[in-house]
Amino acid sequence: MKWFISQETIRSPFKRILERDCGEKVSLCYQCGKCSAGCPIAFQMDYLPNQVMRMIQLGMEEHVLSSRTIWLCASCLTCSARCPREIDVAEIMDYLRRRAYRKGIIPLEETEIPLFNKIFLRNIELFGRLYEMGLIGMFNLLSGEFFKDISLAPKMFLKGKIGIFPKRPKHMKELRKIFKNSEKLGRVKRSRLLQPRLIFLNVFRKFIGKVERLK
Amino acid sequence: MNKSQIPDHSPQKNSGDRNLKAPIKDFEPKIVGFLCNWCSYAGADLAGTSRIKYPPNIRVIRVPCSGRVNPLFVLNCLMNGVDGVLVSGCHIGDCHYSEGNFYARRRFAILKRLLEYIGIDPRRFQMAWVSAAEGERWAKLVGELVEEIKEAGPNEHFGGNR
Amino acid sequence: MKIGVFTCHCGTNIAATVDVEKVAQAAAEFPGVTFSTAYNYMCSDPGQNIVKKAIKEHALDRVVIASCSPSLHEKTFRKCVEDAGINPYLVEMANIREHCSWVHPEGEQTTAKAIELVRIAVAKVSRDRPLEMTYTPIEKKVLIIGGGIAGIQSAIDIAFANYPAVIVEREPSIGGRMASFDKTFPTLDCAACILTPKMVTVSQSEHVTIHTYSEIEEVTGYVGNFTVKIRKKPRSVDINKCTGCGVCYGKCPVRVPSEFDQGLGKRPAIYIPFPQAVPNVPVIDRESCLWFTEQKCGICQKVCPFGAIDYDMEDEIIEEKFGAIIVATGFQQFDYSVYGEYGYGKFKNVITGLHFERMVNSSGPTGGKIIKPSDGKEAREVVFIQCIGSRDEQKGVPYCSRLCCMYTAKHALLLREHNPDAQAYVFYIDIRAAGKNYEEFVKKVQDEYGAIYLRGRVSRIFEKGDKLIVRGADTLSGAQIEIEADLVVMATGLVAMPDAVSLAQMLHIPYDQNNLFTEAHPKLAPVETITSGIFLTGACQAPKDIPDAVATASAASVKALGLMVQDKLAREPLIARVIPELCSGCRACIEACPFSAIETEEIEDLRLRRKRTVVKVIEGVCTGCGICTTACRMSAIDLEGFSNRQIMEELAVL
Amino acid sequence: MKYAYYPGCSLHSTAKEYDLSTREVANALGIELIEIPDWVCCGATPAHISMHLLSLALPVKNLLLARRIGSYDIATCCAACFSRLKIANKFMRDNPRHRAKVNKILGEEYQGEIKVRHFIDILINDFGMKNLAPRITKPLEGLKVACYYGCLLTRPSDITCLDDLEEPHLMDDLMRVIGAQPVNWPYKVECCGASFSLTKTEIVLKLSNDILQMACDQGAEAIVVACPLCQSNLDLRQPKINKKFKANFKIPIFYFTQLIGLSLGIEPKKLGLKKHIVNPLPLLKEKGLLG
Ligand SMILES: Cc1cc2nc3c(=O)[nH]c(=O)nc-3n(C[C@H](O)[C@H](O)[C@H](O)COP(=O)(O)OP(=O)(O)OC[C@H]3O[C@@H](n4cnc5c(N)ncnc54)[C@H](O)[C@@H]3O)c2cc1C
Ligand SMILES: Cc1cc2nc3c(=O)[nH]c(=O)nc-3n(C[C@H](O)[C@H](O)[C@H](O)COP(=O)(O)OP(=O)(O)OC[C@H]3O[C@@H](n4cnc5c(N)ncnc54)[C@H](O)[C@@H]3O)c2cc1C
Ligand code: SF4
Ligand code: SF4
Ligand code: SF4
Ligand code: SF4
Ligand code: SF4
Ligand code: SF4
Ligand code: SF4
Ligand code: SF4
Repeated sequence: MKWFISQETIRSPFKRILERDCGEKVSLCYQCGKCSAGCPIAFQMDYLPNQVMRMIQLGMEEHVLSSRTIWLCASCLTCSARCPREIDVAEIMDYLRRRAYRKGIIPLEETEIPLFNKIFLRNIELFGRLYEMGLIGMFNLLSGEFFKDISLAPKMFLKGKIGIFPKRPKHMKELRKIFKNSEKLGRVKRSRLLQPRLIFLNVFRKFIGKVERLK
Repeated sequence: MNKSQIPDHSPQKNSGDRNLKAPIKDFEPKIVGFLCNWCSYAGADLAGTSRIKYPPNIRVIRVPCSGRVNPLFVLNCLMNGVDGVLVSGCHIGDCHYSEGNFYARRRFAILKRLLEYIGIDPRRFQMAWVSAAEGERWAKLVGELVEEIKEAGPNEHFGGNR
Repeated sequence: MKIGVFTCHCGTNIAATVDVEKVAQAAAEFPGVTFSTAYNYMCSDPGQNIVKKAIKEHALDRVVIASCSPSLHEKTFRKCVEDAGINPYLVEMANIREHCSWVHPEGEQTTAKAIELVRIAVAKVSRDRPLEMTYTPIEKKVLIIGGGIAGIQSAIDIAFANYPAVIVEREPSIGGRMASFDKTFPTLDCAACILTPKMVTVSQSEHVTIHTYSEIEEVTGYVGNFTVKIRKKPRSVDINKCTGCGVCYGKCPVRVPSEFDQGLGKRPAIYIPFPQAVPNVPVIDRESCLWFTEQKCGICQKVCPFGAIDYDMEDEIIEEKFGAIIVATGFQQFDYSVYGEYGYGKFKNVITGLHFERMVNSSGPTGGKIIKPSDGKEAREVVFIQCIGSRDEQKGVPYCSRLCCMYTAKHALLLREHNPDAQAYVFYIDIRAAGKNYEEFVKKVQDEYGAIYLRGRVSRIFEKGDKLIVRGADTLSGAQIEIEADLVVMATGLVAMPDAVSLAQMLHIPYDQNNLFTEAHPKLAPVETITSGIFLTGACQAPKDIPDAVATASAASVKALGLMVQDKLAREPLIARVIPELCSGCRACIEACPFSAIETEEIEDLRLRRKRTVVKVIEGVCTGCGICTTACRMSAIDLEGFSNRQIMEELAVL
Repeated sequence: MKYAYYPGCSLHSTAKEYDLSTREVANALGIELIEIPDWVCCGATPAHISMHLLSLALPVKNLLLARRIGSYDIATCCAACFSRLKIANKFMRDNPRHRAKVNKILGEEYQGEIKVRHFIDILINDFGMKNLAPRITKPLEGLKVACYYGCLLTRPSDITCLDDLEEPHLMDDLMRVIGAQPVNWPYKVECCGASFSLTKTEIVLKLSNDILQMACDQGAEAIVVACPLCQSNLDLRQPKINKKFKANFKIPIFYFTQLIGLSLGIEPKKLGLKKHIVNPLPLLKEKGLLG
């Protein structure tokens, strides 16, 4: 893919805002590529981590936020641990995801991860602790992969590894308050869980995929 | 003790008409810095050559070595209403004259306690070690010093006879 | 008293933030000032002429120049007023550039500060006293610390001018790092072929004395008159009796890893580090010699045909006087074992540049074969990683080591020359080849010698079987790369010697945050230090390759010779002065003076009508630090140029 | 020796055997673990990649719950929980802005004073290897294990402060004490894909495959882990990996507590050894370590 980088892009405040909000000096990155060299997920990424850093330096907000890379990053911190300029690349990836969330930019191919995050958090909000059965069920339902891992379920169940019913701690009210307050103070709009666009995209994509394969 | 009691060094008559004190609100402290010629003065020069900005409240008196600074100079400043005094030399071990800053450190540690004892805000008298390579550090130091002295307010211990 | 004040615009350097005309006007009102003006460039010839003219026309007797830092132009203006007939010590500078215009924003406050700085300078100048230069003799001998290529070149240049030079080298032989190289970039001269003749020249020069296996113990004194204690470590071989026949080290039963060969080869306990060593006299390493560790053996003594072995030799301290000192202590390689991702220095087949130099040397421990140290087999796939420890704030030093790009290119080339089947992979971030014929050299390596240059830092190395897996990236193609290598060569950076700081403190020369010695000025005085009489050359000041090391060596010798050719040294009269009438003879100042520059003397006290002990300052020794002045309770000892009266006057007008 | 115990969600579900074996080992060694009453999920990765404050508030909530039962250090086993709790603690200690916000969310004052410890750390530094050695009744002689630390146990090193960043060795040390033979292998801190188990299964399969392959290549008969995510990626997904990469791995993935339990003579069943997908019992039997 070729791009044209305009002067406006370069002068956009993106880098400044990022450096302010996540406290990492992206300007220091000298593109040594050590982050990319060690990234375990790089083989699936559309841009290598060092390219993401570069695009931030050049103010290419849209490209960065709509990249798959930021969603695929596993937060393994290999990059941050080894960057010679002491840039916490993983933290920047986190920040970019949060920003993409807020702006509602999610690449078509990578809808599962945000969806999963949402379901996960919702799950905790409802049950206090992770209710795996609910999580997997909900995720499969909403991501359009209805039967994924279904074969594992009975095994897991028999081994006593997942319960059918959730176990809730006592103070659920307090917990919901924590969620509410965090949203308010962090000024994040947690959009509805069942964000129709996300779900539609996902199911649609999976469906197309199935049809393609049938051909 | 008034000025005339300090032997020999009686200054010429005060030439300015700066007796009006600035209102506390936008109080701009007057700070005197005694800087050794080899490290700190050169460090301050480097801050200049590197164009690092810092507040203009400091007046630098160049001395060959921090060990040259007589405690009387410091007292004299404070008595004349200077709001803060800094003595800065080479890092310990780096003295151009090998041990001048040792003397300074020892001497001014005592002076500092003495000043505290007679009720002078300890922020008003400070020591620092700034090398010729530390322009940035010098600028930062002055910035912090000015902030601290601002907090300490004008020096009125001796009637504030500026 | 007629004081003239001259304020400088310095182009816009001062005028941009300070209202220079206003400063000049304000200065005119200060007590004692009879003339005040401003000009664009005070230090220029026309600027100086303005000063001279004003002195004549207005009969000025003291001058204040409000411009840049006195460290830049104090000398200029001292000379300038002297030309106009005023004592040069009756001029003061107000530093309204470095301490004012450059560090504060444009505005009233900045101008106000400039005015105050001038007020302070006027106050000080009003208390200045005319002073005369003093003169001291010069010891016409130069000390050179470190016998690498830089130290050797300095010695040659000084000897060429027929002045004596003394090299003090810590190792048993001079030669430094260069002695261990095979070929040198960019011309690929054989290192021994160009270094050995130089080593021989110094060793044969009647003007050069070489103390190897020696260290500096103490340095006192000042320019022209340094007194230096040199510790000669016990070599255990009498250098005057030994002929270098080599019988002893052939017979020694001990074998330990050779430092010179970076541990790739072995040496006996009595050894010469390398065949061309100067002096060609062995040394006994007492830590591994059986005589010293277990009180047995003694073979070398028995076999030496000249009775040169002396087990009882002891440390010897010699004291000598020097007029100038050249510091040429070089560098050490960065220790890459801090990199956990590269195996903490534990992988046998990961080596450094100096290892490679020894390997590729046909007279080296592997006979010029590039092998895997783990099993001795020839290495085919060789990965070079640049910037190890350099440009890495996290684990190393922030600076670029400046020559590892070049020596890596050299290694890649030599690899192919020694083994045409081998393949070099070079991981780099940038290629810094800014030197004569350097870029061309790198081009040749990439083009003719087939080295593959990959742009990226390596993230991890691990062992798998007898291979090393190197994980890197090529940021230009945006790809990850994994290479199965036989050998990995780390282009480790150049860092300061471990004892650099203690040496600097002994010499009273400054060093930077990376412990490299600091020059007096990065552009205008790159081989001087702020301590007069002490000069820098070679890699102890900053990473330097051989051409730069040799160039700075000659530069430093010229500076040292500049002192040697003078009959006596003019010294600033800014030194301590005793007023005998006030001195009580308490000797507190003698205790305080770090330079032993004060001694007692008897004077005839006219008032008491009897003899009395007071002190006096030894002019040639006093450095003008002023430490004594604060020790004296009688204010009997004062410092010229920074006298109590001058400083009190400055404070009074604040 | 008393600790407030934070098991975390996984140890109550997919990693039940980790919980079981930890409690058994603690019990056998006289280390008292008091489960924090009504603990909640720490938010794991999804919280911190979507809502930063929440990712601090949830762990701190648990620390506060722990504070109510007394001033004990917190013991935790899950590497992810450990990392989240530690990071939250650091923010509460060093970052006044975040501290104020989180305290406001929770309506309680907390300054980051409670110490968070991993169970490995407790075993090695509080209990001590010297004290452990004499209690080993059934040394696991001849068992070659690859100790796999994963990402979150050592990184970021300035926060976890647990072990060496690139070449951790604490688990290896423990294994040596209990008689097993840790192999030297390079993938100790490689990533297994962690939380992508459900969402990006193909990534997990590839990375886990690499790890299994390397362990086998270096002669390991089993892998030892300290993180439920690692365990489930390597164990639960092993059949799928075999299918996808046409491999034939049958390598058991133990929690380090299970092996310590075995060496202390605790019954295999009590250690949850039957709960694995790749059945470890045949290997243990073959090595003569079961009876
Ligand atoms: C792997 C490698 C390859 C290189 N290849 C090339 C090349 O091909 N071409 C090129 O131009 N440059 C090359 N260089 C650079 C070259 O090594 C340096 O430019 C040169 O050695 C600098 O010389 P020097 O005299 O300053 O320091 P050194 O060679 O380090 O000599 C310093 C000497 O001082 C001694 N010493 C140190 N401290 C003390 C002390 N306190 N008291 C007494 N003695 C002391 C040391 O023992 C040493 O003998 C290479 C460098 C490396 C690391
Ligand atoms: C745009 C630019 C910016 C730079 N910035 C920096 C910087 O910031 N820092 C830095 O360190 N370096 C800088 N440099 C490099 C710097 O200019 C040179 O290092 C420096 O000028 C070299 O000095 P020189 O005396 O060798 O040559 P020159 O400055 O070129 O002086 C040579 C003199 O010789 C005279 N001359 C030539 N031929 C003859 C002849 N046949 N007979 C008589 N006289 C002759 C010329 O007229 C000239 O006056 C810069 C260079 C450029 C091009
Ligand atoms: S490792 Fe650091 S400096 Fe290097 S490319 Fe990545 S972010 Fe930039
Ligand atoms: S934290 Fe993300 S970007 Fe960094 S190495 Fe891990 S997966 Fe790659
Ligand atoms: S045998 Fe004697 S003369 Fe010969 S090299 Fe050895 S010490 Fe020197
Ligand atoms: S006495 Fe020492 S140096 Fe001499 S031969 Fe024996 S071991 Fe070697
Ligand atoms: S010279 Fe080259 S290899 Fe060495 S530090 Fe500089 S850029 Fe890196
Ligand atoms: S030619 Fe000049 S601009 Fe180009 S790399 Fe060299 S120094 Fe830099
Ligand atoms: S100024 Fe005083 S203390 Fe300093 S060297 Fe001279 S006599 Fe000694
Ligand atoms: S300290 Fe003062 S009084 Fe005492 S000997 Fe020295 S000059 Fe004389």
